[in-house]
Amino acid sequence: MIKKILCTTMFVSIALAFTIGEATAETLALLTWKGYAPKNLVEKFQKETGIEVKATYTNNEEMIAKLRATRGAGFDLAQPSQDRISSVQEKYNIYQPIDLSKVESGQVISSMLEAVKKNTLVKGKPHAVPFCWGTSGLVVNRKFAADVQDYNDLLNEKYAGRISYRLKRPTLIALAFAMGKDPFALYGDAEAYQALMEKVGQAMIEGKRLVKNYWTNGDALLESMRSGEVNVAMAWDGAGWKLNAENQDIDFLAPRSGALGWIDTFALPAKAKNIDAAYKWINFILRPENAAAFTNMEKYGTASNGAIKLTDAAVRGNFERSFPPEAIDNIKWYPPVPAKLEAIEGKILDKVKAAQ
Amino acid sequence: MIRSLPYSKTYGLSFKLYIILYFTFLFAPLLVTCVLAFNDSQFPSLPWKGFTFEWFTGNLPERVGIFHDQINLDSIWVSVRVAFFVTLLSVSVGTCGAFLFEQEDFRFKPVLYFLMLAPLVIPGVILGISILMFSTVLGIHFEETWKLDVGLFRPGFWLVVLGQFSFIATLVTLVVSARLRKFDRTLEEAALNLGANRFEVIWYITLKFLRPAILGSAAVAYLMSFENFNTTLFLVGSEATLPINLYLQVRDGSTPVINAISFLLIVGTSLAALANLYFSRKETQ
Amino acid sequence: MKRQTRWGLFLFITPVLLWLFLLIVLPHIDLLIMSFRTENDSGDMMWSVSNYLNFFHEPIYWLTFVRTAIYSVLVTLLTFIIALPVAFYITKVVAPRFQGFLTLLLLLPFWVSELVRVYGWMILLRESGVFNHFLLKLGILNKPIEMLYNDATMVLGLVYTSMLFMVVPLLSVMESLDNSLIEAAYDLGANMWTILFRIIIPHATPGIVSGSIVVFMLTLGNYLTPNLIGGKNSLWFTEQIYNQFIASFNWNQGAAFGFLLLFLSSIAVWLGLKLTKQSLRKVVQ
Amino acid sequence: MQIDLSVRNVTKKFQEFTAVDSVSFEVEKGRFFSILGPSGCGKTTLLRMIAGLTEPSSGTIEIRGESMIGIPPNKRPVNLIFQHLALFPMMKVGENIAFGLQRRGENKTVIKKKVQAILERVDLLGFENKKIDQLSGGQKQRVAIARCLVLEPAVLLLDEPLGALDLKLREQMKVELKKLQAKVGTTFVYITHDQSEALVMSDSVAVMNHGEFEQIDTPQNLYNKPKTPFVAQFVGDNNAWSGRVRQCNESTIEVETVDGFIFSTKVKETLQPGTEVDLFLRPEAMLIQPDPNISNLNRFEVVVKSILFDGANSQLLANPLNADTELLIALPQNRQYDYIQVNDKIEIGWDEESGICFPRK
Repeated sequence: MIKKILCTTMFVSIALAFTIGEATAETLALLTWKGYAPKNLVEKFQKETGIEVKATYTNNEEMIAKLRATRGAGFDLAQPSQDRISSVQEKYNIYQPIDLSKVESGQVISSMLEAVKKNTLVKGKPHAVPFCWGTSGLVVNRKFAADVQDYNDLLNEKYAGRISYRLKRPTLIALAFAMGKDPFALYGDAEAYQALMEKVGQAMIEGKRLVKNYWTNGDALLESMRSGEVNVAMAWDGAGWKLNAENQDIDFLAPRSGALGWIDTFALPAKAKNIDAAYKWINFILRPENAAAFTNMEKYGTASNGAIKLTDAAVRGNFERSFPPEAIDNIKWYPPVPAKLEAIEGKILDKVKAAQ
Repeated sequence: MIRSLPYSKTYGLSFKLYIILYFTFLFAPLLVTCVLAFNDSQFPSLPWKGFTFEWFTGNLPERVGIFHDQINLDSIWVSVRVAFFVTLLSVSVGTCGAFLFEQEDFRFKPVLYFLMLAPLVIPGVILGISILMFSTVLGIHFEETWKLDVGLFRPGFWLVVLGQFSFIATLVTLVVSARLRKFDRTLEEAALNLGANRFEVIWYITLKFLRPAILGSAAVAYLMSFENFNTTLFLVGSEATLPINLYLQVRDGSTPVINAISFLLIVGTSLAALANLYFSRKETQ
Repeated sequence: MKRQTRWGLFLFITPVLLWLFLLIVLPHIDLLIMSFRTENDSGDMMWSVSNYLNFFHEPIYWLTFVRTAIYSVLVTLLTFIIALPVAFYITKVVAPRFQGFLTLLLLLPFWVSELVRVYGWMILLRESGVFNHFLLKLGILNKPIEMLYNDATMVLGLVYTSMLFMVVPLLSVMESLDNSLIEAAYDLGANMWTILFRIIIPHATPGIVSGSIVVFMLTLGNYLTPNLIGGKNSLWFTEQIYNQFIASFNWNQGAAFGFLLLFLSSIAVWLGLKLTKQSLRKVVQ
Repeated sequence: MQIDLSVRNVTKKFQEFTAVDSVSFEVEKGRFFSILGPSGCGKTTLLRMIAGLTEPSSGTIEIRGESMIGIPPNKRPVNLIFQHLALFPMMKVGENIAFGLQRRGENKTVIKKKVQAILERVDLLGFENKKIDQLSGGQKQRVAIARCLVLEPAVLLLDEPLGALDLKLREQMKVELKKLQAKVGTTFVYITHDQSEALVMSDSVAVMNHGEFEQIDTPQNLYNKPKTPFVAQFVGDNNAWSGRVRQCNESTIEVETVDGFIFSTKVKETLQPGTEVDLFLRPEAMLIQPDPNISNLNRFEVVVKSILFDGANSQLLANPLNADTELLIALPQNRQYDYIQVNDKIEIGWDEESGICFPRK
């Protein structure tokens, strides 16, 4: 008897598997960063358009790897950083050109739009529009680490066991700047770049015992800074400001050798199924009030024209506090990454990770 | 010594202590996970800030309980569907395999048997990448020669199913084979003698005999699929299974929602295990 | 009759062949081929052994490889040492009426996904975790210490994760050990250690080998545990593979690494079987 | 004579259940002593207590005058042959035999010599490197004995070692064991539920029931002069009647059975008239168509129900005339009684000396 019931439930579950699994409402598969699709905006979007947003949270490397494996399928919209698009596109052909006529470009800050268009030009066609921007710098707990100034404090004996950063390329580049070099200038010269990176790698290996952990995602870092496990970290400005709202001691600091500026974008995967929904989402999220809501929550700057007026005073205050005018001029914006460099960096990061 | 022999008090006590320690070791992480699912705190750690159900039922922007957490709910549903198809596939192919290796004779049987065992020796990660690469090669080939875009050949739901199936089927084959080996073949002969053909024999006699093994291996297959990580990691597309999804969250730094999911998993699987035990005990009685 | 059996063979062999060739054989051949391909300066693919040369020239790669192998052996050994008394206690020492209950209790944690178990350990051991909380409360520590992110914790996690696969074969092999053999040895003048090394371990060899193979395999191919609780030093070879695929976008290098790992695991299994004079066929049954 | 094994008032209780109840006995050096009893009577527990594998609840066990209480089995000068022999399958024959010697730390050449000697004694020379599963049942038996004997124990304990063998081999091994024991001169304590094993091999036999010894005696006495109804029934075949004493003078009584026969038989004690008794009669004590001239025979008529032909052990199954009691009557195969057919009415006679009578409790 019980077996019969089990059997029946089994078969009902198949039936459900097919009906619910396949035939739900229109969906938008979004490949993005954590926090880029806040729950309330997703709900608002669904109410407005009837489209359900299914977000997968990831980072630049995994985004590329995933799209490469699926050859640009499985997702309707991706959000890579603008510097990681053109070389990847040339090699793996995972995106499709973006049709700017379908984007309400009036909503986008035009200088940023132009910059992104230029940087993502492949075969004469732009492949992305900007979504948000921010910088990487230092997040510091002033109570325990008052004198932190620059990236090389990440290798400072004084803060042993209380340091955290990502084992990713921005850290390499930041430390190269801190050494007084300009890694961006060496993008064209693979050998010189490699030599510089090895030097940085060596410094990171030497400083390894000072590191608490290599954080892998924003939430993890937030947590260890809140709990006091980490006092000096290389992180995004938004993370620092978020923490500042909770604890005045912690704040984002634009390092002396310059914060690293990035722009995250919207790009269409080559085999996106629901392109209409993708454009709808782009236009929706860049609408000033929505972009402002995003910025208020995640503290990152937005590419939305006019959103700045709608953001909280605190958010503007954050920016003014961390970025005096000379710091703004000193922001190092990432140029597009040539293909070769990633392998060089990967190997060096492996070395750092494996070192004892 | 063993229970039929006299042994000293110290021996008995120290052994008991060891076992208690062992079980503490076994259950401590699970227990802590479960308890902290009810902690009224933003982080899965002590101190205890009071009892709450919010990590299950909450629906505030700061605190989304599991019952309202669409991403986690979706991934649970994906896992359920994947596990269902993996079970279906591996049980049917595994049973065929058991019949093939126990009851049929053909050339190259030892070679094929060895191949069937191979997935036991292949690390799950390797299985994942080799299937990913092979499907990519096929996919590119299909696209370039026939302009066909076959969804199966890229990471996604069905590739996850196939990847998990590729090693779970071995397990089913082994379990069903073990039972089939105990089967008295004179029963088949008797049925043939009474006028049944080979398929009727298999359907009415052999499969009935194999039923406990098939059901048991189906349960194991389901669970293995449900918690598989290594193979799935490389094959997953836009629909993440629960372990993958949880991994991303744990790596990202976690909220007690993960504890709440873990709690549900622990309670659910414990109940399933107990039910399984109850039924198997009934069957043997 | 003859024709019917052939039909049966055909029916059984088709799905099995499809499974083994499409999901096991061809993908691994593809993996092998890919591992010998590399990109030249102009971006075209060509045949080369440079992926393998890279492995040997670059100390971090082969060091990680050796490290992974050594740690896997260590984990296997530890798992065995911890599991043996437990299996012995449950099958031979405890009163029979508790046997079923203890066995169930033993298996229960392993029905829960590996991720949840690892997560539990993270909650327990992290600097702001439960252990530190209690040690501080009790005054044993005056300042929390980080117990996560080191090799010892990683080994602990790996041992914990793979414990089941050692305990289960040991339980079944101990169950088949006749108590009177132990009594006879005792009667003939043997002490506990002699009984352990001359009677119990020789009898349990098939179970030990099958448990060790599975534990070794799972540890070698584990990605989750080293990644989540291994911390900043613990590069596991599976992570190297993952990094090649994900961070460096170098599938060919990843394929070569994958093949090396597969080679390592096959050699280790083969060696284990040869040294203990067991056959794979016997061990899996 | 030296006493090798002395057991006094040994009791073993498992919670409520008393497995062995105050048993005492002594075994002289070089004797073959058997404990015979039905399964579950406590004989294995008793043996395990002697070996040290189980601790007695009370009582003393002495081997060659030394108390064994608290001494673990690996330190006792006794060895046990297990019911299923417990040969170590992971070792070869030679290693099995050498096992105990190695535990004593004897040196290698001595061990080798001793193993050879004992193998020769049990007729297994050259089997040293065989695996256990290559041996036949009888050979395994001998390896098990050799494994113990090589340690020269004061007492060798055997726990129904012939139980697993087939009938023919069992018969053969009985004789072989007896001869072997005579040859090596070691004291054997043998437990079995098979009365024939006990009777054939032993110098003396203890019959055990419900944890107690009913009688310790020579095999002949057990058979001919059982002291209790249990012994009378358990050792050899016996026909049983219940009845009541009619008359008693000195050592002879007259019994009236429930089915109405009146028999006279000898007793050891005087019984009051009216006492309820059980009367036991061996099949071979009943003579078929006895010579009418013999006096002192109890005579009665039976109807043959069935002829149970079993060679030298052939018997008749019969009912007394007008009664339902089933009787087994020995049928000597000397061709003298070939004429008997089923349903024949024949006369049976038995001597009053061969009846065994116990008052019913």
